[in-house]
This record gives sequence, C-alpha cells and structure tokens, in this order.
Amino acid sequence: MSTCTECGADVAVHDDAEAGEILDCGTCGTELEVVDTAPPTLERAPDLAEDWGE
Amino acid sequence: MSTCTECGADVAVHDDAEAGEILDCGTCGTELEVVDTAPPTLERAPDLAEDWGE
Amino acid sequence: MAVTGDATDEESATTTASVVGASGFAGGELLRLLAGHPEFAVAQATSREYANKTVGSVHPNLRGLDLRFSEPSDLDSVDVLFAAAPHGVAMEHVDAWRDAAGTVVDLSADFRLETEAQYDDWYDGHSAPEHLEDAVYALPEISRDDLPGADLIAGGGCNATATILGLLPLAEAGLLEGAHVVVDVKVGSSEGGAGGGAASSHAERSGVVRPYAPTGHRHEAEIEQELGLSVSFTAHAVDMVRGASATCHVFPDGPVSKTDLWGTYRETYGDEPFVETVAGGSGVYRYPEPKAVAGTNKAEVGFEVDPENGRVVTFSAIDNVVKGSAGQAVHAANVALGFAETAGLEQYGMHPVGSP
Amino acid sequence: MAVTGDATDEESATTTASVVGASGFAGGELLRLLAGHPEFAVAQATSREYANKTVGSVHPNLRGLDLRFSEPSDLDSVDVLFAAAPHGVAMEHVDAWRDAAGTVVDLSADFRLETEAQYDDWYDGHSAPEHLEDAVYALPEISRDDLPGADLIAGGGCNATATILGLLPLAEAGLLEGAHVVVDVKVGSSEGGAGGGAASSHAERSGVVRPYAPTGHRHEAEIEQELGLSVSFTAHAVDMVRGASATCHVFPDGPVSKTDLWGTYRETYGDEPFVETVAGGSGVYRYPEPKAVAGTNKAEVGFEVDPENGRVVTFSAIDNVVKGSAGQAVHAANVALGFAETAGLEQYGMHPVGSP
Amino acid sequence: MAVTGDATDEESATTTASVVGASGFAGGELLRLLAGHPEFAVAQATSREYANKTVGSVHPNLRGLDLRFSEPSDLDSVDVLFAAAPHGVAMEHVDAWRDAAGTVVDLSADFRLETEAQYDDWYDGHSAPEHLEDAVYALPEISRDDLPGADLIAGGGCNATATILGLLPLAEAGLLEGAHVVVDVKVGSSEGGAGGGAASSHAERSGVVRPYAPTGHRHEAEIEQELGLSVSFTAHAVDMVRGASATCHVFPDGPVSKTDLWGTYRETYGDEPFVETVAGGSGVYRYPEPKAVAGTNKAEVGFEVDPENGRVVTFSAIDNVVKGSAGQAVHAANVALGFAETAGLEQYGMHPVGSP
Amino acid sequence: MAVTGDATDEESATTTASVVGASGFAGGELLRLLAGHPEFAVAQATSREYANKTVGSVHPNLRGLDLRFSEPSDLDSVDVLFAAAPHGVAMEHVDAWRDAAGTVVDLSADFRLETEAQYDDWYDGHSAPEHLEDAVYALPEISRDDLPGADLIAGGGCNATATILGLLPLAEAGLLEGAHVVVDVKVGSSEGGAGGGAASSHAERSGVVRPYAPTGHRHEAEIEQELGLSVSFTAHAVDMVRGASATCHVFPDGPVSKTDLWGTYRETYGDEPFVETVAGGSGVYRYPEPKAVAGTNKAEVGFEVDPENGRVVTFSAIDNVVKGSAGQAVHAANVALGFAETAGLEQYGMHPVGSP
Ligand SMILES: NC(=O)c1ccc[n+]([C@@H]2O[C@H](COP(=O)([O-])OP(=O)(O)OC[C@H]3O[C@@H](n4cnc5c(N)ncnc54)[C@H](OP(=O)(O)O)[C@@H]3O)[C@@H](O)[C@H]2O)c1
Ligand SMILES: NC(=O)c1ccc[n+]([C@@H]2O[C@H](COP(=O)([O-])OP(=O)(O)OC[C@H]3O[C@@H](n4cnc5c(N)ncnc54)[C@H](OP(=O)(O)O)[C@@H]3O)[C@@H](O)[C@H]2O)c1
Ligand SMILES: NC(=O)c1ccc[n+]([C@@H]2O[C@H](COP(=O)([O-])OP(=O)(O)OC[C@H]3O[C@@H](n4cnc5c(N)ncnc54)[C@H](OP(=O)(O)O)[C@@H]3O)[C@@H](O)[C@H]2O)c1
Ligand SMILES: NC(=O)c1ccc[n+]([C@@H]2O[C@H](COP(=O)([O-])OP(=O)(O)OC[C@H]3O[C@@H](n4cnc5c(N)ncnc54)[C@H](OP(=O)(O)O)[C@@H]3O)[C@@H](O)[C@H]2O)c1
Ligand SMILES: [Zn+2]
Ligand SMILES: [Zn+2]
Repeated sequence: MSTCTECGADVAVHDDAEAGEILDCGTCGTELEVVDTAPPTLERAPDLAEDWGE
Repeated sequence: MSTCTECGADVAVHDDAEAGEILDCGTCGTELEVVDTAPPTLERAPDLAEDWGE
Repeated sequence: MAVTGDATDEESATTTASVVGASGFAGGELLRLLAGHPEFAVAQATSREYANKTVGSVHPNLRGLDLRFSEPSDLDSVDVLFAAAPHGVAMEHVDAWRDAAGTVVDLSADFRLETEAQYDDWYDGHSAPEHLEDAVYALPEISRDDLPGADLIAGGGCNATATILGLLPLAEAGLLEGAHVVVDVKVGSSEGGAGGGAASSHAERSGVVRPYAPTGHRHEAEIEQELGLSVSFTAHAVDMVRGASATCHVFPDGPVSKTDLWGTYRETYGDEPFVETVAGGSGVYRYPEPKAVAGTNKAEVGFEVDPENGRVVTFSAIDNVVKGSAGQAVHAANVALGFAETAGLEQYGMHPVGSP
Repeated sequence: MAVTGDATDEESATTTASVVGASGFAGGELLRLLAGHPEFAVAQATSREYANKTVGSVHPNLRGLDLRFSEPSDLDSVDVLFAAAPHGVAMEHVDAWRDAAGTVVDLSADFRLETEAQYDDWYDGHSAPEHLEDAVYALPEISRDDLPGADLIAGGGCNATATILGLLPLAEAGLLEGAHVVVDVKVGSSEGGAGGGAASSHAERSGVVRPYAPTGHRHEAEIEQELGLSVSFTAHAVDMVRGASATCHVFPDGPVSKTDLWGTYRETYGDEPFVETVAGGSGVYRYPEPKAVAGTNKAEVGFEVDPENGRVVTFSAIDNVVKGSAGQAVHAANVALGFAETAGLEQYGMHPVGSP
Repeated sequence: MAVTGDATDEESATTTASVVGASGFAGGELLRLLAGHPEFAVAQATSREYANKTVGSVHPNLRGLDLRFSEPSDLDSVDVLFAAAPHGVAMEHVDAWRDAAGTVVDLSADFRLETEAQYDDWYDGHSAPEHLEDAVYALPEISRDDLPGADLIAGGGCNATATILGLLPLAEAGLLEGAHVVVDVKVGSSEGGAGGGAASSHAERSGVVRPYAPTGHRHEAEIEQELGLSVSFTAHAVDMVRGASATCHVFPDGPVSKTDLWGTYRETYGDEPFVETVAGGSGVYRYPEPKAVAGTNKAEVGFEVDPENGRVVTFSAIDNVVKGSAGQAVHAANVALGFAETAGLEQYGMHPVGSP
Repeated sequence: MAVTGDATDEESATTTASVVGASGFAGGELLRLLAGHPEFAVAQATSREYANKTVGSVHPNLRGLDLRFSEPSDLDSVDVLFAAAPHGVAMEHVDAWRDAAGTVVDLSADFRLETEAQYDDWYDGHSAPEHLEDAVYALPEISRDDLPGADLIAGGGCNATATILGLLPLAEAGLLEGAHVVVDVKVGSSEGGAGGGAASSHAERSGVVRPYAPTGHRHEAEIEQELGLSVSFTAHAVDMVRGASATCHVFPDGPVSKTDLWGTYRETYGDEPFVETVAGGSGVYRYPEPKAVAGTNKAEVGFEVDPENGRVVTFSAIDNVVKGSAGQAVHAANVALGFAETAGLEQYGMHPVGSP
C-alpha cells in the first residue's frame, strides 16, 4: 500500500512492481510513477500532454 | 489529358508528372496511378483498404 | 443591424414574389432564397398565426430581414406566388391565387399528379381538378422543356425528388424496364413541418430509426408517374433535421458495369447545374450524403454494382427543404421566367457540419 | 464509493470468467454484464494498451468496479473465456484459449462460418480451420439445442443477428423459398469499435446517412449460412452510437396476410425471452426501434404487408453491442452452462432516451 | 414474451407501490425502477390520457410488463404512493393520498420548501401548507437521518440536486461562507416532461445551447434552503435527452488546494453508495459526465482549482429522471422503509453511449 | 457539373488569395468563402497530406470547385495569404509568407498577443517576436480603425471572439471596471480541428457535456488583452459540430437595468453589419443561439439582469469556423483592402436546422 500524491487515497502497488512503472490511482485516476519499490513510493507521472478535448 | 479507367472522364495530368504518382480523378475520385508519362497513361491505383466507415 | 436582406438586390430586382405559408419550414426557406435572389423582391409573407410579427421572430436566421407576416386573406397582386401550405389548401385557393399572380408555384401535393383519378387513388380526391392539366411538375431535371412560360407549377415531393433523381438515368437508359425496384428512404424531422406532436418531440424523435411509412407512401404515385415504374417504397425517420437519402435496390434484366453506369449518369446529368455524381472514390464522403448538401439546391447521386447478383444500388441525397421543396420551386421559377437557372441558388454547403 | 460491483454476487458466484479485449466496446459490455451476473465472477480483463489501469479509466460506467486490465499474455485458467478482439486474433490464440478455459466464447467472426471454404470466399482464409467444426453459432434463437455443453461458441455478427432475427420466422414458415430479399441496414458508430480514424470523428460522423457497405458485406455469409438464403445487403451508418436496425424487403411467392405473419412470428418467438414482436399498434413506437432496446439483450421484430404488390417488409432492432455481441455471448454461455437463460440479462431499456 | 417484469421478484415482494403520473417521463422511470426492485410490487400506474392502455404502449422499454394504466381517481390503498404529476397536483390531492398510503413520495416541487412564505416568493403560493412541516427533502445525501419513518417525502428538483451535490462538500467544510457562487447548468430535453410544444420539437430543439432560464430559476429556492447560500443561477438546454450537468464557479475566502478538495469530497461522500468523485485523472472522461451516469442513480462530482485566482470550479452530473427524480425517490423510500439503500438501484450505465 | 465555383466571379475578381492549411476545418471554410467572394480569386490551397487531390475529396461541399491541393512549399506570390495551420507553424514561416504576399492573414494564435512576454506566460514562447508589433487583431468590431492597410492580421480565437463580443458593450460603457466576471463557454467539436483522437470519436464525443478546459484556457490571454479584464474562464464541449456560445456572469459595481443594456449594446453594435442583439422577445429563439448563425459570419449577443443580485448575464453565439475564424479573417481582409465590409459574407443561416 502506498499513498496517492494527488488525492491521498491508498494505492495498492502489486508485488512485482518495478521502478518506472506507471499506475493510475484507482480513486482520482492520476498517473503515478513507481519511483521506489522498497517500500513502494509513488510520484505523479509527468503529464503526457495528451490531446484531450478540443 | 488522359482518361479515367473507372468513369471515362478526362483527367488532366500535369506536365511534370512522374510515373508512379497517384492522382484522384476529379470526377469519380478514383485513385489513379500514372503508369506512363509519354503519353500520360493512368491505371487504377491499388486500393489502400482504408478503414472507412464501420 | 445585420448585413442580410440586402437593399441593393431588392432595388434592382423587378419581379415581385409573395409566399403563402411563410411561417412554415418550406415557406421559411423560400423567404431565405428569395431574399438573396437577384431577380426577386419579396412582397408579402403570410401566416395566420404570426400575422404582424417579424419573420425573424419565427425564423431566427432571417432576423436581418425587414419584413412582417401578413394574413393570407390580404394577398396583393404579385408576379409570382409561392405557396407552401399543407396539402388541400392550394386546391381551395388556386382560383384566387391564379387571379392574383401571373405564376403560381405550389409546393404541396395538390397539383403534382396529372389526373383526378390519381387523387382518388392516393389522396382523398381533388376539389379543383380543372387546374391539373395546366400544372407542370417542378423538377427541372425532368421538366425543363415544359417549364418556360408555365403559370402553374407543382413542386415535387421531397422523397419523390430524391428517388426520381437517383433512378432517372437508369430509366432513361431503359434499365428499369421490367426491373424490380426497392426504395428505402431515410429522412429528417423537418419533413414533418413546423407543427409536430408527441412523436416529433425532441425526446421521442432523437436517435430513432423509425419506419414511419412501411408501405403505401403517397409519393409512390409521383414516382410512378414520372418514371413509369411502380416501386416498393419504405421510409424511415432518422436523427437529422434536414435531409432525405434514397437507396434504390434495382435488379436490371441484364448485367451492367460500373463504367456503364458512369456513362449513363453522365448522359443524364452531365450538364445539370445541381446534380453531382458521387460513386466511390476516396475520402470520407464516397457516396451521396445529405449533410454535404444541406442548405443547398444540390442533389448528390451515386451507385454501386453488386458482384454477387448484378443488383444495382443507387444512392441519392438532397436537402428536403431546398432541393426537395423551396429550392426546387425557385429553380423551376427561374426556368419558367427565363432567369439564369442558378440565380439565387448558388449557396455552398458546409464542411464540417454535424447533423443539419 | 459506488454501489456497483456487488460483493455479494461475486462471493456467491462460482463460475470464473475472463474477458480478452476488455478495453474495447464489446469487451466493456461483457464486463458490465458479467459484473451484474449472479453466476459469474470476473477473473481477468485484458488490454495491452491499458494494462494495469483500472477498467473505470476506459469505461466510465464501471468506475465502481475494483478491477484492473491485465496483459492478454498473462491469462490464467478460467471456467469461461470471452474474447472480443478484432477478427483474426481468435484464430491465432484459439489453441491456447481452449487449453486455458473449459468454454471459449469468441465474439469475432473467426468461428462463425462452418467451413474453411467460406473463409476463403468471404475473408482472407483461416489459420485454424480444425476448430471450425466444434464451434456453435451463439444466437440461442437458432442454436438453443446445440449450445448445452458446447465448448467453443461463436458470437454472431451484429448486422447478421438483426437480419436473421427479422427473417427467421419467414424462413421457418417456408416463406423465403425462392424469395427475393433486399436487406437495408442502419447502424450506429459503436459497430466500428473503439479505434476509429478520420471517418469516425465526431465532426465527420455526426448526422450522416453513409452507405458504408453498399454491397458485399461479409455478414451476408452468416445470413446465408443460417437462413439458407442469399440476400441483397446494403448497410448505412446513421447518427447513433448503439443500435442496428434491419429492414428486409421480401417478395414471397404467394400472398401473405398480416394475420398470417402474426401467427408466424408467434410460432417462432412465442417463448423467446428476448424477442418482442412490435408491428403496428398505437403510440409513438409502432415498429422495432433500436433506441427502445439500447443497453438490453432484447430484439424487437415486426413486419408490414404492402397491399400493392404483396411485399412483406420486416423490421428488426437490436443493440449491436448487447444482443448483437456481448449480451448474445452471455445468453449463449447461460444456455451452454445450464444457467437460467436470462441470468444477468434482465436490464430494462430506458424511456425517454435520446440517441444512445 | 419478454424476460422483464420478473414474476419471482413480484411474488417475494411484500410492499405495494402505486405511481401517479405514470405516463410521464419521471413516472415511467419510477415504473422501470419499481419493476426491478426486490421489495416493491407495483399495484397501479395512473394516467388519465392512456387509462386502460398497456404501459408498454407509452414506454416501449416496458413492453414486457403486464400492467395497464388506471385512472388517478381509482387509486386503491397501497403501502407507498409515488406521485410524478406536474406542480400543483400534489397539493390538491395530498390529503387523499396520505389517507390511501402509509408513505407518499412526491416528485413535484409541492413539498420541497419548508414554509408557505417560500411558496409565496418562488411559486404562486400553496394550497395545503399544513403538510409542509411533515415533508422530508428526499435527497438521502442530505436527509438520510430524517428519512427513516417519514411519511411525506419531497423529491428534489433535478437542477437543484445536481447543484447541491456539487457544492455540498464545500458547504460542509465551511468553504461557502461568504462565498460568491455562479451556477451554470446544462440540461437535456426530458426535463421538460412528455408534453412539449413547438420549442421542444426535434427540429427546433436539436443542437441548441438555449439559455432557457437566464435568471430566476425556481430551483434557486431549494438550493438556498439546503445549502444556506444564495447562488447566481443560469440554465441552458443542450442537445441531449437525459442529463443535468452543473458547473459551479466558487470564490472562496482563502486559498484551497486540489488535495484539500479531495479530502473534503472524501469526507462528505466517502461512504455514499451513489456518488463518485471524478476530478482529473486520465482517459476520455476526466470530469463528471452526464452520459456516463445515464439510466443510473449515480451522481458524479468533481472539481478543479484555478491557479490564477483561487476560484474553485465544481462539476456535477446526474441523470435528471433518475438521480434527479425517480431514482432519488426510490432511494429515499428505501431509507424511509428500512430497505437496503441500493435495492433496485444497482444498474450500471453504458459505455459507449451516444446522447442518451 | 455543379453550379458552384462560379467562373464569372473569378474572372472579374482581381485580387488573388491562397490558403495554407486548406485541408483543415478553418481552411476549408476559407475556401468556401473565398470561392463565393466577388473580389478574390483563389490561387492555391495547400495540404501536405492531400497534395494533388481535388479539394472536393476532402470538403464534399466544394466538389464543384475545380481546384487541387498543392504543397505548402510550392507557394507562389499572391496578393493575400490566408494561413490556417496549427499554432506554431505561422511563426516559423512568417518571413517567407510576408515576402510572398502583400497581406498575410493568420488564423492561428501566433500573432494575436502583443508581446513576447505574453507568449512566455501563456504559450511556449515565440520564435519570431519581431513581427508581433506589426500584427493587427482581426476582429473588426474591435480593430476596424487599425485594419486598413495592415499587412499582418491575426485572427482571434473562437472562444475569445465569442466572449469579447458578449462583453464589449459593457467594457465600453465602463461597466466592467472592478467587475468580477465568470465566463462559461460551450463549444462544438469542430473547434478541435480535423485531426482528433479517441476523445473526439463519434462514440465518445456524442452527447457530452465535457469540461475540457476547467481553468487556464489560453484564450484568457486574448480576452484580457482586448478587454483589459481578467476573467474566470471554463469551457465545455457539447454535442454540436459548429458553434461557440459564451455565457458571461458579470457582477457590476452598481445597478444596471435591462433598458440601460439595450442602450449600451445599441451604442456598440448599432452599425455593425454582423452583430445582432437578441435579448428576450418572443418565439423559440429568445437569446443568442449558435445554430441560428451556423454557416454565417454573424454573432448574436444578448443579456439579462438578475433581479436578485444585480448580476448581468450576457450570452453570445457564433459559428466558430466562420465568425470565430475564416469569416472573421475574410471580414478583416475586406476592411484591410478596402472592399465592401460584407463582401463574400452575406450568407443567411438556416431554419430549421439540427445540430450543425
Ligand atoms: N417540409 C418538407 O420537407 C417539404 C418538402 C416538400 C414539400 N413540402 C410541402 O410544403 C408544404 C408546407 O410544408 P411545411 O413542411 O413547410 O409545413 P409547415 O411547416 O407545417 O408550414 C405550413 C405553413 O402553411 C400555413 N398554413 C396552414 N394552413 C393554412 C391555410 N389554410 N391557409 C394559408 N396558410 C396556411 C402555416 O402558417 P399559419 O398556420 O400561421 O398560416 C405554415 O406557414 C406542404 O404542402 C408540404 O407537403 C414540404
Ligand atoms: N462493436 C460491435 O458492434 C460488435 C458486434 C458484434 C461483434 N463484434 C466483434 O467483437 C470484436 C471486438 O469488437 P469491438 O467493437 O469491441 O472492437 P474494439 O472496440 O476495437 O476492441 C478490440 C479489443 O481487442 C483488443 N485487442 C486488439 N488486438 C488484440 C490482440 N492481438 N490480442 C489481444 N487483444 C487485442 C483491444 O485492446 P488492446 O489493443 O488494448 O489489447 C480491444 O480491447 C470484433 O471481433 C468484432 O467483430 C463487435
Ligand atoms: N422530468 C424531470 O427531469 C423531473 C425531474 C425532477 C422532478 N420532476 C417532477 O416530476 C413531475 C413529473 O414530471 P415529468 O417530467 O414526468 O412530467 P410529464 O412527463 O409531463 O408527466 C406528467 C404526468 O402527470 C400526469 N398528470 C398530469 N396532470 C395530472 C393530474 N391533474 N392528476 C393526475 N395526474 C396528472 C400525466 O398523465 P395524464 O395527463 O395522462 O394523467 C403524466 O403522466 C413534475 O412535478 C416535475 O417537476 C421532473
Ligand atoms: N477550428 C476552429 O474553430 C478555429 C477557430 C479559430 C482559430 N482556429 C485556428 O485555425 C488554425 C487551423 O485550425 P483547424 O481547426 O482548421 O485545424 P485543422 O483542421 O487541424 O487543420 C490544420 C491544417 O493545417 C495544415 N498543416 C498542419 N501543419 C502544417 C505545417 N507545418 N505547414 C503547413 N500546413 C500545415 C494541415 O494540412 P496538412 O497537414 O495536410 O498540410 C491542415 O490543413 C489553428 O491555428 C487554429 O487555432 C481554429
Ligand atoms: Zn489519487
Ligand atoms: Zn474517374
């Protein structure tokens, strides 16, 4: 279990997670990068500046 | 001037056309390949099997 | 103050025109087209319900026009009278209208059929059959030679127009003789006119594929009359406001190739200013598409051949309130009065456009 | 925290199910139906593009589900595997899938046809033809007797399903022998799947009546196989997301009355839990209407007779991603596994509803 | 024969319910929800216009239900009476209804406000003010503690519901004190009910962004009552049938961060079964979207902070005829009668879905 | 053969114009307007993707035009160059373009802001800032006096245009000083241009009320520059293709009456050929409505006063690809070159019309 930096929710990081892997927070959907695995630590992933919307 | 193989309309092939160039017929829209330039000769271009529609 | 409703045009225009039923959908389009027409000056626009109100209060696109509705009972003499009232109204007033105007162009079904018997068969009879023989069917692609000088012109039905334009080249080439033809039409909600009850409310009418005329549509009568062919006709309401699209499934006697069909359609429409053939090609719009001609007097027609069984499928697309009514009427009037055929009808459609 | 994704159901459920292609349109519907199904517990949902993301990030209606996509290469053993990948993927993986799951229900076209020759004719051949003879066509209205115990089930095509359901009673009554049938279909944009290029952008795709398959649609093969009848088929894209509506114009040998047809349809569908006959009557919805069945596993079928020429017109409406794919698959699985036929498929449609 | 209208449920159900105004949009949704509810059995469904017709003739999604409309004057005694008639009808009949039923749930505005004075201010007075103090506002997110045992329940307005749910966490956190709030709402055509005149015809109503309540919307009264805050409210009709989306522009006194807001919303809605917070994230649906909750009793709420000026923008989306009326009513009845809160309200929404 | 692409006009036209980005949405509208413009003859239309194809293959409404796309690298000298490429392209090519053309009208954001610092703040900087001081903001309602003779013209943003036109009269009357303004915008899918990914597919984009720019929209920069006022801006995507509608909630210092506002708007727009004030009145269209101006260069503006708190609500509606881009550009060019202001821009909108 780790904590989302955006919304503070718990985020389950699976056992074989590797540093650099991207997860989305199940609560707020923010993309989080696994920056460390022992213990699992998350940071907001760099925005992909997707073309979303108009 | 050359003739569209699909619809029979006249198709203007510009002067510096090269063999292999693709034109669309101004009448029927069929994609035509310039297979020869002197005189300009057109053939139906192979279908690109575009994902069109559903 | 808006730009539209251009004074210059109207000053130079010498032919006066009035519109009966001007608060309706077809009537509003007549006003739009006439207001931008170089030869016509609009005299009166009638509505019983909105008499004395500005036309812009009903048709927001015409807010720039300085014109108010008047009562149909107060019609003045005029060069051309365009009538866009429901079926039955024109029969009742045709004597008065022909007295008041040199040319009457009626958009209803009242003068489309040639004989009283047809009205007995398809409608509830006719109360002024003596005018039937004077009437010329408006569609210039069919009636161009009969229109000059005509003083009673009957605008075609919108579904009939779409169907006839799709099949006409085949008819002229003799390919419909003995052929078996299924016509499957998709239309927008403006076909129903400005009235509309529960079935045409936004909540009920949105998103439908509603078989509103499974069989027995009255436009079959016109199609049969103009093409000499009885068709199996079904119409569906789909989610658009403007547009009529007719898909005709034709089983000709012998084999026909797509190149033959290009020749056939070129033969019929090569010189037509308002018909475009679209049949395959590339891009997003490969066959006739109603939204591509919305707001214009253009018809798109096209075709494909079924390699399995030789079936010819034709497609045609029009804007029902322009090419299918108001535009066709103006086009016919242009021919009847000797104006340039395309006068007042040179609008381009739009791209992109949603569901006009 | 959302109500949906009900723990109770899943605890009591004893049959595990996984979905390949779960990020797609049909796959998303499979998840929705399985999540509410009393017998199934969802084990895995695959997506290569969205692996590790919550299913709610793709399917906003499933935000309440506590489930993340996994890689299709990481499939565990499971009781039932539902596959909703594009054509060609199932042929490639069918051996592995059948090893991993007692029952495979594939929604693609890969196992719908009975013979390799048909795949040569209509598709680009088949790479795993040895499985074809094991496959049962999913549509229970046709295959109910063959489904129990089937371990490879092939979901029907959505247009084929609509067409077959409309014509089946006529076929069973022998009215299609020698008959000549035109099928004119109107479909929504979800038929194209979640991919989509320029032609399916909102700006281009809105409001169309686009003849996207003028002739030669591959679903003709299924229709012919299941009904024993070759049809003249044309499909149009119209402005809706969900829905397929098939209008079939049939010219039977002898005269048929509407009362006969009511009998015929009752014969075929009287006991069918998911087929409703709607043919005339009163109100706004007198014939089959796709929006009335959106979100449900129901099909509406109906008909009319043309007094002019004896033509029978049939109408049928389904939701292409439910009755036309995911719902049909679950229905077939229910029959195959001996569950209640309607388990997990009892959703009502909505009224009013716009253009679902 | 259709699957829906499940006999088993109705047999086991022990609480009887009737619906007044069952031919309307909210009434139809009540029938749909009650028919699938494990605790309720529908006794009567009233309509004056359609008395004796099947409910399926009006609501095509309910064709499977074996139920006919009856006259509202023929109401029998029942456990719960749901009323979905226009404003004014409930005041007139409330005495009779409370005599006939242990619990009355009224969806109109007639019992939403607490005092007769408010009805004088915002409506045209009240003819049965003595019942006002008994009435409990239905929205369980606000009234959960007052509902158990309530025998007169007043369903909230749809726009008020959307607005209140978006702002409630801010109100509870004290962030609205002294704040200045602009509410800009977008709604679908089903808000207008099944009646509908020219302005709601498909041709006129399609595609609009129509400011139908520029100022002075009556729902302001409810919002003020429930949140203790007067808002600047404007509503626009947009092209959808179902859905209400409220964007609230809030200028709090001090700075607020997005993380604070996540905490605030979790505080309020962490245990709510029908509220989902959606505020950024990835994918196509990053903020509350009405179409994602169409057909369901869910509300989506979300927010963003303007870095320029500290403005908090909240978004909320509901289905106006479910969470905004029929679903809210059933939810409140569940709480009032001690049923499971989510009973009968576990439907998932759909994806993809067009413009429901 | 089609009527449009009128030879006569082009013969008499003496000013040549080319369009860069002609395969895009704004570029296509430029072609449509220029093709019907009495003063301009189109020389070239560029597209890299569709070079050598007919413009009609991309823009079906222009099938009648005898014109093919050419490469942007093959631009010839021309009187006026219109550029409608994405943000960033004009900065890169502006030197070459100004060499090739007497007047450059750029529709992108590249030259809208006055200083390099603004581009640092709101965009990713600017690569050709030396041209900024030459550029004139296109919107003639603001820049009419600066446009004559301008040789670099920067078309306004569509949302900025809608917002500015709604607020301009208040700004000129001094009513915005110290005022607090919330701008809530609703736009159609053509704002996104012809590209479009998953979020703009028909299935996902239909029926949304999607808060696509909750805060921080770049058009705030233009609005602030032109009105001298920082606004709180939020934009929503709704289900239409064309159209931008801006609702501005303004809290002026002192009380303002509706009559005052009529005076104020008349003051500003009394002589404007393309601005119509619509504020109450009767009929179906009482406030600005994007669909009423679709396809035209008109803006509708209107207002209402909230009796509760003195809030002024303004409404404005434009067609984003005409008044919001291509039409504004042509209008500005007309003023810059001394043509009649309304030349080529006299199209009427349509009624009825669905969701253009
Ligand atoms: N809509 C189409 O696509 C279409 C296509 C082809 C042909 N048409 C034909 O065009 C005609 C008009 O159709 P529409 O769709 O425009 O209908 P509409 O919108 O209902 O308009 C009918 C108009 O007729 C007027 N009217 C009704 N009764 C009248 C009477 N007794 N005397 C004088 N005026 C009367 C109405 O105004 P007041 O009641 O205020 O006077 C209204 O302006 C119909 O005959 C129709 O068949 C329509
Ligand atoms: N849509 C309908 O109306 C409908 C009706 C009847 C039948 N069907 C059939 O159902 C199937 C899915 O259709 P759809 O409309 O849902 O398509 P879709 O939206 O495009 O979804 C396709 C799904 O397949 C996955 N996928 C693609 N290639 C894959 C591969 N090589 N291995 C594993 N997964 C793969 C995709 O996810 P990733 O790429 O992320 O793995 C995606 O989840 C098709 O065969 C279609 O013919 C659809
Ligand atoms: N639509 C919404 O989004 C929404 C949301 C929240 C609350 N509500 C409230 O729900 C109520 C119903 O709205 P609606 O949209 O469903 O309206 P609707 O579609 O117009 O339905 C009204 C229903 O009431 C019946 N009715 C009318 N007058 C009656 C009377 N005097 N006695 C008994 N029945 C009568 C009508 O049937 P007959 O005339 O055949 O009897 C009809 O079934 C309204 O009070 C509305 O404010 C609606
Ligand atoms: N859509 C609107 O509502 C709107 C409103 C106001 C302003 N604008 C502005 O107008 C411009 C165009 O917008 P749009 O919506 O029309 O976009 P669009 O549909 O995406 O079209 C962009 C056009 O630019 C061309 N293009 C792209 N990169 C280019 C390059 N490097 N050099 C030359 N041509 C290039 C493209 O064609 P090829 O790739 O084939 O060359 C295409 O024709 C944008 O700057 C936009 O901000 C648009
Ligand atoms: Zn989070
Ligand atoms: Zn050709």
